[in-house]
Amino acid sequence: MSAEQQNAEPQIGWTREQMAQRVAVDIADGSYVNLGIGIPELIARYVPEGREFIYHTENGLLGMGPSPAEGEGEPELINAGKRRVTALPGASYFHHADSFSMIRGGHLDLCVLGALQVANNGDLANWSTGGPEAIPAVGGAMDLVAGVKAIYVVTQHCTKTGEPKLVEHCTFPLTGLGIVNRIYTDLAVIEVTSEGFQLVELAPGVDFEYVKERTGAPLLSMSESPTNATRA
Amino acid sequence: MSAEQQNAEPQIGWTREQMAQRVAVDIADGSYVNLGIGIPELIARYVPEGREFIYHTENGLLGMGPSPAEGEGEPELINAGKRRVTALPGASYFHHADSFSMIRGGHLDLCVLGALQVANNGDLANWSTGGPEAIPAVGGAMDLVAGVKAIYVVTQHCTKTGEPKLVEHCTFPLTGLGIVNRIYTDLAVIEVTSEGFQLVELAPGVDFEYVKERTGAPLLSMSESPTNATRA
Amino acid sequence: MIDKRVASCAQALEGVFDGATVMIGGFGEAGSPIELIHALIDQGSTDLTVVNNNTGSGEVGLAALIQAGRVAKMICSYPRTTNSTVFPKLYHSGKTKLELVPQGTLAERIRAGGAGIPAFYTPTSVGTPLAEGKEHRTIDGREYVLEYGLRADFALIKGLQADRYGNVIYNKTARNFAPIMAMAGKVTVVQAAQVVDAGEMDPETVVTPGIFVNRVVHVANPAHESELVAKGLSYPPTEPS
Amino acid sequence: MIDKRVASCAQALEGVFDGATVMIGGFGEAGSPIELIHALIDQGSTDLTVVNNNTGSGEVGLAALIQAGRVAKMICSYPRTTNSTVFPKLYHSGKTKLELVPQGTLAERIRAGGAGIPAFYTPTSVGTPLAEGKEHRTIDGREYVLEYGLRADFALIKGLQADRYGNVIYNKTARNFAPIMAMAGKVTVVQAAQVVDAGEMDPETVVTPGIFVNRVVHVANPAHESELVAKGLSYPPTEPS
Repeated sequence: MSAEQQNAEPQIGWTREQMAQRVAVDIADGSYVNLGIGIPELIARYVPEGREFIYHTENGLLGMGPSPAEGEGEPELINAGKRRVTALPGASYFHHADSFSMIRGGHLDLCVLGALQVANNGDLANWSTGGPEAIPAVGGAMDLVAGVKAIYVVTQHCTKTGEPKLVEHCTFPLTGLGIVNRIYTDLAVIEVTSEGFQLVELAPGVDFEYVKERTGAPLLSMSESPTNATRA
Repeated sequence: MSAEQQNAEPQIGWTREQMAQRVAVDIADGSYVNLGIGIPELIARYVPEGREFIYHTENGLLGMGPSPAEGEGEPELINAGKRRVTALPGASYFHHADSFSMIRGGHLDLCVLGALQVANNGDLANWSTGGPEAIPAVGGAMDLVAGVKAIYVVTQHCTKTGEPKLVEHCTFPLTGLGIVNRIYTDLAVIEVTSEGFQLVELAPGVDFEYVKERTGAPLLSMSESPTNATRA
Repeated sequence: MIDKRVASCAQALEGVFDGATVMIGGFGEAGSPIELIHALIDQGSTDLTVVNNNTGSGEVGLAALIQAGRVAKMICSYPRTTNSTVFPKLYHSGKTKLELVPQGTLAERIRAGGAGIPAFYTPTSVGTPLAEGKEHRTIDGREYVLEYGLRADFALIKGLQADRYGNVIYNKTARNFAPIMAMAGKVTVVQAAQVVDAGEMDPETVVTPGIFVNRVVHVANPAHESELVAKGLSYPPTEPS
Repeated sequence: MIDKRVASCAQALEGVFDGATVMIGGFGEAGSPIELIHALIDQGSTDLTVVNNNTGSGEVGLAALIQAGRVAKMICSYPRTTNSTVFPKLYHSGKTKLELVPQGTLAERIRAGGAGIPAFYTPTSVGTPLAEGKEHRTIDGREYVLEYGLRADFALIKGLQADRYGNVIYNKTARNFAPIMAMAGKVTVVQAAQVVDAGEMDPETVVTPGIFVNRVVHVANPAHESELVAKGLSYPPTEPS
């Protein structure tokens, strides 16, 4: 699909906010959650009625609350994206080694990250395009995917130029091997199973063929659900 | 020397309190110090005028103060010997992994321990007689000798049965290899040098030959000071 | 709403199984969760591997658990304490095994287990019998031994104060192993003398963040082991005849 | 009497030498000891290896130190931040080298350095380019890489409050790397907004015990990097023409 086609298409599927909201629906009550930068940050706005999530930010805060009003807040109360946040009642501060002990030690239930590419074996590439001019920067992404119990990816289904981000093999440098459990895109919710990508839900107005065309690896339809479904 | 001879001898040399006081004289102002159980514990009573030492107890307190009066104190404010202590202004509490990070990480200046045997290469045995009926118990001794910058031993020169505790080779199970810097006994102060035991000071009324007879390895007199004196 | 509080010590121990590894906080009596240990005796599971720095004293708390024949193996650094009479008997009879670990290595192994570090090198014990059979490695000219992280099925600890999120602060040297055991326990149970509302603790002074804690039980006036021992008590209490 | 207080940032940096490894606290601007960094620029030592999570922003603080050509190598996890324009130039010109380390591995390496742990295994980065050339090991069926402890000749950190013993507490998420860098620095220097009398801090709430700190300097009103950057300031200040 060329960039022109992409531009010509009407806006269909979920918006960024709807994608975030859709992810939130799948988070169990009482979960300890780390949200990556970008669309994942929006998830905090959509806690379903009757549930309580505790947000961890790897720079040293458990019990992170919403962003303060523009121009408010404190320069020393920030999240991993270096934006100002608040702390909720019951919060705690800790140093980086303790924070990553939470991550690496398997104490977080869920991490939601953005992606450059996800392979149908669960490999994730989200930190570098590998270009010679790029300054490599990894932050905590490799620690998160190595340690957190479940990894969800939320991303546009295709790149701005219309290339699929869900692929057979990642061509960008990897963040982790076989660690993605679910993918939420503007077009669909897709589970990464032992048999590859498995459609879970379509965005309103989107059909299976439309998603399949824009996916760079085989996509199982909802009726093709393998017996050995969910990874991890 | 037999037990009978030992018993027949008049009390000469330093008392336990004097040994402790003698050690304290050699501790530099501002030192961070860990004191073992027994005679080492007495050292805290003898801080020389104009100096300040900070005592660390490996169960989680820096800035340990003197014992409270008999029957006073709290069951949850104790030292490594499980005796009640106090905390001085400027003290801090921490968990065991942090406490042993101080020890293993080389942050303490000095540890003073008791001994079963010290060899003239600096090997120390102080945790087990290796007997089949003994319950082995090591506590923090191996961590202390592996991590603290200087290790002093304070001990009676001989066992109750008159056997030398300063030896060529330790026969009891080792606590650490080549880690003792100085030995303070009831009879003398002895440095462990690259050439072996080196007399530094005699207790009042004790002469070199008397100490030498009761030492299970060659002992250099004060005039034989090697060029390459102090270990570590 | 997240609420980790449970109504009783018995409820706090639900799911402890025969053969479980149980970390028990405390250094001597300081920090010993004695009410949880007694509830564990009542609960009945056996063949336990217990991780604690010591082996208890008298016939209460950890010593009573050992005396009841429920501990197949102790992992500890100092099983020989004043008034520790129970463990020697079971050790010599071969009923309770012992894995002796230097105190700092024990602490670091527990912390590593909780931090997702499977193994690390340490200088402690090199050249001693406790390093025998362990993998050695020279790094920058110094010799080290390889030690492995320790985890537990349950960790039982004592706090001064806790809230419904499981945040905990401790009392003085009773802190000792509790924060690292809280990290290493798959299910971490805290008995706290005070249970406060969420937000009452200053986020700067929380020692154990709630993420490491699964259950909180209020034990308003915890017993002190030394006082029970001084009174000659045992657990379970002897029936008056 | 133990008194670690020194009169000025310049005095606090005595002994920093060409080629030194310097850990600098902070995650972005939170916890950045900006006055100490500026004093380091004035102090003049060069060919430094700097350990920090980022590479600074604008032309003040860490970015100014890099811009002054004094940093031979950065060890960091995320050298690409908003307003981080200085580092990319020096990196592309080859003047400043980069050792990229995952954030949690960086934290654990620093903590290990301070704790006397020379090396440890971690699952982080397995299967990625950052694990290439590193020793791998399978433990209980999972693959890990070996990482080494990091120490520094100097650690420069920012606290909220300190006393003459070097005890430190921090402000919110400004805590980040400071407590572990304090452990890993051979000489650890703290700038604190408040310097209080010994005994004013609650021993239960001290985050960095004084044993890890060598020098304390009072910086009453520390600047915030983002405010300096917003004003378009640089360090050293440009002379008015």
